[in-house]
Amino acid sequence: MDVLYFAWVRERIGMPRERIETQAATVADLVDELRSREDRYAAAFADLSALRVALDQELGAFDAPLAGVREVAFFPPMTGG
Amino acid sequence: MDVLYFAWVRERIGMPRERIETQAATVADLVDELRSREDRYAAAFADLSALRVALDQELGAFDAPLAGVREVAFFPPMTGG
Amino acid sequence: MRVKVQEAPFDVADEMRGFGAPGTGAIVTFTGVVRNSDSGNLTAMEIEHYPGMTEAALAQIATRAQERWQLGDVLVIHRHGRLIPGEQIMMVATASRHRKAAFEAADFLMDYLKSRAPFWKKEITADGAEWVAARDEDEAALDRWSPEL
Amino acid sequence: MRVKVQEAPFDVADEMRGFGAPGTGAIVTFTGVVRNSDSGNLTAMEIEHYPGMTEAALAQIATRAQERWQLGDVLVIHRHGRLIPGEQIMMVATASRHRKAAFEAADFLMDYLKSRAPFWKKEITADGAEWVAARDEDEAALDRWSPEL
Repeated sequence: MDVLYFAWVRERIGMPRERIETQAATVADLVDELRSREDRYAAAFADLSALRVALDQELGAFDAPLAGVREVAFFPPMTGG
Repeated sequence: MDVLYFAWVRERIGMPRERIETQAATVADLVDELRSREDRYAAAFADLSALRVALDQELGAFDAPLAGVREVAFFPPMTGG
Repeated sequence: MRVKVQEAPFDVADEMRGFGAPGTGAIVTFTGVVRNSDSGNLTAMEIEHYPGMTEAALAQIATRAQERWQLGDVLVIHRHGRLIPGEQIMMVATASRHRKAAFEAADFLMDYLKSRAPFWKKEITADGAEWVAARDEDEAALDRWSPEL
Repeated sequence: MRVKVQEAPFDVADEMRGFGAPGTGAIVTFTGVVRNSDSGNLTAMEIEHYPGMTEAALAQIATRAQERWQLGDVLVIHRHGRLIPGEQIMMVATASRHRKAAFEAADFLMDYLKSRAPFWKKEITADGAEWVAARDEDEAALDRWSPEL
């Protein structure tokens, strides 16, 4: 699964994307898995209310299932316009 | 006093403006005076609710006094934009 | 603030050159176009106005917008004379720091222009000519901006 | 309908050439400009985006506007990369028969662009760089269009 990071999430984790093999059932499970890896992930995912997630380029929820998903992206609330 | 007519008021009366010497105290008095002149005036002023009036180029009311006013204009509701 | 009443066409790009002010973050423009009738038989639209009062009324409406919203710039252009379908009739533009003020002020200007500036439209078709009637909903739209009058 | 995501500047006049459709009576444009900070110390604004998702999100937002209002045309352009104060960031344009639909649809597009299109702004000043925080009022603005989500 491709996992993408944008804005300060990208900066905290230190890379824009990575390939992750995971058995996580939901986005929240994936987040827990990442948090336990290293401090920089724990720092990036410290406050989920400050984060948004997209599943295959559509906004989703943290309790969404990952089955069949090929690309997950984490980022702060958007500030376009 | 200069009296101006616009749009279908102008067309019904048959001229865009005229100079009128009047003792009318209010716009409504002036309208009564004009109505009694000729049929074309009576036709133009048949329904005051379909008319607007401007006194010295500011929108006004039919009961407004004419003292000191130099220019009165009659026209239908505006359709700009 | 710039207000123009003219018979000649205008070019939006030319008019917008240099529009705004230091601090402008949002610019809204509205352009009105002569729309053909539903049956497509409109030959021309003739726009009559009240020289003198027209300029004063547009300036007054633009000034009210500036009093009500923080605007870096305001532009109003309205044409008169004979126009054909597809031609631009008029435009307004507003510049502000934030989008809400720019949108609201442009919307306000349009509502007031429609019902408070001394223009009258006449539609010319092969069947004859007819004055456009004012619409109740245009007058009602002004209530949104109450207590303005 | 036209949606563009690009690093290059755009020219509003070029983009608007031929915009509209037969029957268009009203055209509204909104242009966003990089505004300097209150202290005037902004060096640049860097805009990051999510290639692929960005185009899809803008197209989806424009489609929703077309479903909700009768629009003869819709245009959305949003830039990314490094911009300096005074540069144009983005624009939307709407064409409709009547002014109300054109205004509302442009307003709707802006509200959704702000909070639902994957762009992130970073302000660069002499003192450093800082990500722009999303504003509660931008999220709240979406409620105006409920039941859209």
